[in-house]
Amino acid sequence: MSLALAEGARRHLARHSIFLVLAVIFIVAALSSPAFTDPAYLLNVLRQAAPVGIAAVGVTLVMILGGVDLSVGAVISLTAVLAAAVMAGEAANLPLAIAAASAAGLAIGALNGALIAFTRVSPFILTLGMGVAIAGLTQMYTGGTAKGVVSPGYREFFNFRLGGIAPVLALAFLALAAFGVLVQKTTVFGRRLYLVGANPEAAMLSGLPVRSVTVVAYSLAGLFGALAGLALLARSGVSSTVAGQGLEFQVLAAVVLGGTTFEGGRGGVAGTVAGVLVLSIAFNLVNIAGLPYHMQLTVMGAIIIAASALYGQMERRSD
Amino acid sequence: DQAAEVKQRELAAQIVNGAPFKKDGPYKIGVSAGYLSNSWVVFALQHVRWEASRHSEIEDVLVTDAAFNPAKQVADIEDLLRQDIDLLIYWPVDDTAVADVLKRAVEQGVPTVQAGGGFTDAPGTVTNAYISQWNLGEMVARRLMDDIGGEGRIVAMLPIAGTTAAVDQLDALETVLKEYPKVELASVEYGDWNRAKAKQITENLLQRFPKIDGVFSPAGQMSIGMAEAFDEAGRLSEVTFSPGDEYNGWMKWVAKHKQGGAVTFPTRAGQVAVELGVKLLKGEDVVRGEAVPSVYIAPDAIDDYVSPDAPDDWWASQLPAEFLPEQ
Amino acid sequence: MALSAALLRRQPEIGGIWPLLFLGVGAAAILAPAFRDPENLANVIRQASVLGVLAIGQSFVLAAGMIDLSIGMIAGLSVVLGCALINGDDGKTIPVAALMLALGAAIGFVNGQLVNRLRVHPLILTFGMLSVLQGVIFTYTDRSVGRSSELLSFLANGDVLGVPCPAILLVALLAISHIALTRSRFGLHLLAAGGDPGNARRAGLDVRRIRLVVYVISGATAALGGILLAGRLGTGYPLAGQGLELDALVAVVLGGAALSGGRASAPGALAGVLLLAVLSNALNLMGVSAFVQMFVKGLIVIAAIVASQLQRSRA
Amino acid sequence: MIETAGLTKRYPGVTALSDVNLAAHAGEIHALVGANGAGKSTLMNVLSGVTRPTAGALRLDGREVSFETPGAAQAAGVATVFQELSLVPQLSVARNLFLGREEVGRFGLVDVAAMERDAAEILSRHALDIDPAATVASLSVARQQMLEIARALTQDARILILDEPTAVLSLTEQNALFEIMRRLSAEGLLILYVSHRLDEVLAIADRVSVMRDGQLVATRPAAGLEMDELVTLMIGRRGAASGRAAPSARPAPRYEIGYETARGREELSIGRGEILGLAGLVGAGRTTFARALAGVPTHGAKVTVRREGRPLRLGSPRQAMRAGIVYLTEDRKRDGIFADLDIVENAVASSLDRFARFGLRNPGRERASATRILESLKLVAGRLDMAVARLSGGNQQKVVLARALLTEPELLIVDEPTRGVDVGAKAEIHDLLHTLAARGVTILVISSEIDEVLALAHRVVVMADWRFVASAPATGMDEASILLAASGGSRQGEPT
Ligand SMILES: Nc1ncnc2c1ncn2[C@@H]1O[C@H](COP(=O)(O)OP(=O)(O)OP(=O)(O)O)[C@@H](O)[C@H]1O
Ligand SMILES: Nc1ncnc2c1ncn2[C@@H]1O[C@H](COP(=O)(O)OP(=O)(O)OP(=O)(O)O)[C@@H](O)[C@H]1O
Ligand SMILES: [Mg+2]
Ligand SMILES: [Mg+2]
Repeated sequence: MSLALAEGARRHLARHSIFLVLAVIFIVAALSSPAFTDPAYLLNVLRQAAPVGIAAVGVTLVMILGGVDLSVGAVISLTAVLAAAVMAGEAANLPLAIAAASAAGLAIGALNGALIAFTRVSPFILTLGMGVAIAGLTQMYTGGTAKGVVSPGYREFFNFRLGGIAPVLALAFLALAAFGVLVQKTTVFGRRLYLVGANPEAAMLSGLPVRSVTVVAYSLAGLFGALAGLALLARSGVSSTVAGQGLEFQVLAAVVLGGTTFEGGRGGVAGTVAGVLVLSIAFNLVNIAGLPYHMQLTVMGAIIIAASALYGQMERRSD
Repeated sequence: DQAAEVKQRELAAQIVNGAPFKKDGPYKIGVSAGYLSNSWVVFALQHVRWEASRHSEIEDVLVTDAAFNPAKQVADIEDLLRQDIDLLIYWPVDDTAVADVLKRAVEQGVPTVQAGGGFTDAPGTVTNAYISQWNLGEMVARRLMDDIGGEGRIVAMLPIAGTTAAVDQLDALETVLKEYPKVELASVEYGDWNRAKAKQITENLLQRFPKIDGVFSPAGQMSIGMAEAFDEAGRLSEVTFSPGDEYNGWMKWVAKHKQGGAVTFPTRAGQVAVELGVKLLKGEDVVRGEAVPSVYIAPDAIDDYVSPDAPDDWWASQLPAEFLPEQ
Repeated sequence: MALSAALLRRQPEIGGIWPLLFLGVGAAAILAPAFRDPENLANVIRQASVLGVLAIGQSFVLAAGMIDLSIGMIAGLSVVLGCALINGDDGKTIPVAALMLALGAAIGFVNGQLVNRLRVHPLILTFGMLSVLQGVIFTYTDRSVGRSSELLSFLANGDVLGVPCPAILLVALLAISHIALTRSRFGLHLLAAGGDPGNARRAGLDVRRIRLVVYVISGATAALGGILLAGRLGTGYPLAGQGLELDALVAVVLGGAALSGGRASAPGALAGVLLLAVLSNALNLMGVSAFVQMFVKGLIVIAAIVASQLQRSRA
Repeated sequence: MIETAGLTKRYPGVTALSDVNLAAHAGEIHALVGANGAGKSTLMNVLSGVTRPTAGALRLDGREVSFETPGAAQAAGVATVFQELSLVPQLSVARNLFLGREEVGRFGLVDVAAMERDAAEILSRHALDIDPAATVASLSVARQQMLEIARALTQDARILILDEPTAVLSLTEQNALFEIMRRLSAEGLLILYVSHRLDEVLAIADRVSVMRDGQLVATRPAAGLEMDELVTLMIGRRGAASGRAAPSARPAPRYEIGYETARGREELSIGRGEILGLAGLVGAGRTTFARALAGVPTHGAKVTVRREGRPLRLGSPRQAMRAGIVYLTEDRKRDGIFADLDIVENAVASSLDRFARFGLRNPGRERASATRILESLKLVAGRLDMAVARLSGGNQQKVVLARALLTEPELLIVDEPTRGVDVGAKAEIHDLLHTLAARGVTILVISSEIDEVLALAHRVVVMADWRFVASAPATGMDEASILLAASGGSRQGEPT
């Protein structure tokens, strides 16, 4: 019995080792710079992480399913530009802009999902190609200069600090993450994600609606990509047609660090949020420590490898 | 440095004989862009198109985009040459990486004009419509030194590491700093021309340094991200911004805060490049490099340049309406 | 023609890319007359050569069920270091090239060891390695350094009796790789280990060693690609290798490889590379706007992958 | 010639082997029996180098050896057919057959032609009609199993380990296998043979070792050993043999099934509460039929079903399940269990909707229902939040059954329901199927064990070459008549 208990605890720990990593990196950070003990700064880190973090919530869902979404960077770029263009500097256009961006993200996600569900292509290559196509589409739409003027009030609202410390954007990120956790934990859809991810064949034979689960999951990833685009717009305005370029890899790294595997059937949104924070703190840490730019890349790479290695070791112990 | 700058001016003044390139029209112009996903480049390209439209003997402008990939740019130029272009205008991802293929172009009798980058005297580049990143960096640095009174702690924000722009700007800054021993260059950062990234880096700089007196940031696109970070930290008043460029978003900021100003990074370079190229095709002599001068726009004068209703990602220019990119 | 027909017959499962490639070449020849020019075709091959070498290396990795995202940066490192060390000196070219190959192989060895020991998903591991190497390159230099040599430039751009040198190199590499993948014991073991590692192990194969060798091959071919790239660029540009890994991956998968392992084909991978190169070349020749090109490239990747998948599931 | 001394293997939470001392000699067929989870496969895995023991020693011919990898064990002359299929599906038959020992020709290249030629020869020697160039993935499970055995036989081994090789084999193949085993042992090979089919074991083995809870409880000569005694040794109490199905009057047809294949159109009807046994040789097409019936999109097979005259839509397993038709797979590992997920999650997978409101789950009700049904199935598991992969085969089967039962099926199709399941669990599963039938559930049983079909079914239909070739009440059939129909393919008996 005691053995079983110890085993349970160890498994639990293994599943959540990212939180351990987060704690360690946080302690290191706090020791090396007092900034990390300042709540306002920490909430700011959260705000910085919002675009990547929000996108990562959506990508987590498709990765639980055993898929992946590499088009999310392009979706972020497209929706940020699209939203700004629809806003056209008028507050009255805000609802329309948000709706247009969300619809675009949703549509792209649904297209990804439908292609994957009905033809069973490799999601990795498909969404990679989709990313290229969407990036091209964005450039065609904008002609290379980011159109649009952000509505007055939009950025002010998201960057306003409640109580002087908590930026609305950071809170919005937390709210969306919480929504992701709820979807994953409490809905039938969430449970089906795990089942399909764990064994698609068995899921099909068990009468699960594998295809619609797939389409919905990718649509959500697209929608969260669009929300990430809106978050990016809130954080830094529209200044380029390629603002989201390369973010898909940060997203991917965060999700995997968070314990969601490529094989599917495991992990979850909470871990992803921790993964996002680990990467974010690591980046800020090397930055604050004043390491030259090049060292930052090296250190980031090493952290990614080391954290996932730790994860792998804990897993091995537990089985 | 200074000496190199002088030498460069001498080289640029050399005369190139246009006779070997003389050709009858109509002309086909090839443009090899090192990258197009950038509004400055788009405006420069529109200047190329505008100028081309004013020469009836130019019948076609072909454009390729290397998307920051120097190997693709080599391929693009090869492809353009295969289409029997009469003139090649380019801006490089990396000068040295395209030197070889440009030499091949010249050997085939196609004159090559570098547009908007720094001056180069590589044999493959017949003439330059150049903007000296070094000069610009120097102007920006000197303005900043004046504005902060020649002492204090500054940080520098540069574009993508390794690009000519980043290399020359840093070099110019360091040269100027030699004259100001009381100025400490506390940190050099690379914000990749990315506003969000510049902002995040600045947020960390703000944590690192309790006081920052000046910001060296010649690219307005990143300057705004930095300014926002200072503003949100409530530390805008402690810092002095260097001039940025005539990026509209930055000029809006300058107009509002009445500081910083701009040292132009003229998109007109594209137009000058076409002028030079057409002269060569007509057999006329040109100089080896025609500088497209950067001018300083003081904060007070910014209102003449800024377009308050246009997007941030926009450039002050004299382009006629039909050649302006769609808003 | 005869060669690919023979390939089609032998390996029906990789059939998808060939019709597409023929279609692409045919369409290019009709829509862009300049495409047919032999000199242009030689260009296409030169343009495809670097990616071709990397893609062939990546086929081995995918066959073994692994993935290597660090190849772009390994190539980049070999461009930068190679040019810096050669610096225009023909005499140094061969020893430095050999050194770069060894360096690439060594990085691959590290990748392989880490994959075997750390239990990190290879995608994440090599993604981390990509970042580490990028940092290393930038620490070494943040601007273009050195020069390639005449010899290297000849290797990348020259031709022998009208045949582009890179074409000769590619064909040789392809022949070796194809035989290694399909006819050698190692190749069979590779496919087995990629198809089902547990069962391959139970069948007595040393899966760890196979993985190690695969990463060494991948690292060495990436370095070789880098040497070619140095010849094409003429200088050590620090970002030269960026993004090559994804293009190589796309090409290999278009060529019929499965990301889940156990299936890969070197000729298919090369065909995938050629398809991408023909596409880019033809669209350039047709004067299609750069933005539209990007869109079309994305669409073609999607269409190709979906088509080959449909074909496979029907078979 | 092989001996283990104090062999112990601990996994977190389980001791799979505890202080096992086994001795087996050259030239004997040594059977190993025990309930699910007794540790048989673990022991075999240690002997074949797949698993390393926590403690204890392994001696071969008196010399201590330790196999770090399966390769090392093979080099020492141990060939193994694992319980789980261990072929590489993407590769051809010939390549699998010679994996790791390829024939090398000129320039060190693999001589594919020679390999295919030799493979064809080996296959025909074992009377296996398989194309050496075909990919393994295209073979049925039984053929794959035979291929594995053939592969082990080509290894010139001194010790041959067979871990439940007959679980998926039909009678003819079994007999062929036993033939081979006898020959090899006569040639001096040691054969270690794991099986749940005790009658088989008693028929073929020289000695029998019995395992229980990780311990080796007895080793006896097979001659003179009684079945009852063996069962008692295995499960620590006397086992209850499952009775034959009560013959009952044939109920009115409830399901009328049409089955169209390239061989033509076939018909079949089943009544409410009837247990229909589907017998046939390997590859007869039973699984294909069953899957098509359960809505799995299938190439070359089309099923139409009328329930009480009304046609059912069966476009997907989901639709079939809605119509009350549920299929339990023959290949648990591949498409039965969600290996990483826990027991409850596995059990409620098909019926999440039933417990949910507005798409929101009700974990309490899920757990309660799962627990209830798993208890009634007498599941043996430490905890319900344990990954299902860690259960023994029999208990995994119960979890998959629970999943089906929670959907409250009307027509339950069970394909090889007791494959790899020990005698105790087997009887329990049989009882359960009888109970369900008595409650009015219609049941279609596919089994390669003719005994099982006869024991369970009210009526038996024999399939051969994708057609239903015979049909009769179970009481009117015996092994011989089923085999005859299955191999002859001539139609007989009453209309199906
Ligand atoms: N890799 C593993 N991790 C944890 N537990 C394991 C592992 N492999 C086996 N076990 C456990 O060890 C015990 C013995 O399992 P084993 O597979 O040897 O049984 P078996 O006698 O072969 O059963 P069956 O007849 O069902 O095949 C079981 O309780 C099983 O759950
Ligand atoms: N109607 C059909 N149309 C086409 N192929 C069929 C059909 N029925 C069966 N087959 C083929 O015959 C082979 C054996 O079929 P299946 O697995 O259904 O047989 P089985 O009786 O269940 O045998 P096993 O004992 O191997 O499970 C399969 O590979 C399948 O492809
Ligand atoms: Mg077993
Ligand atoms: Mg079957």
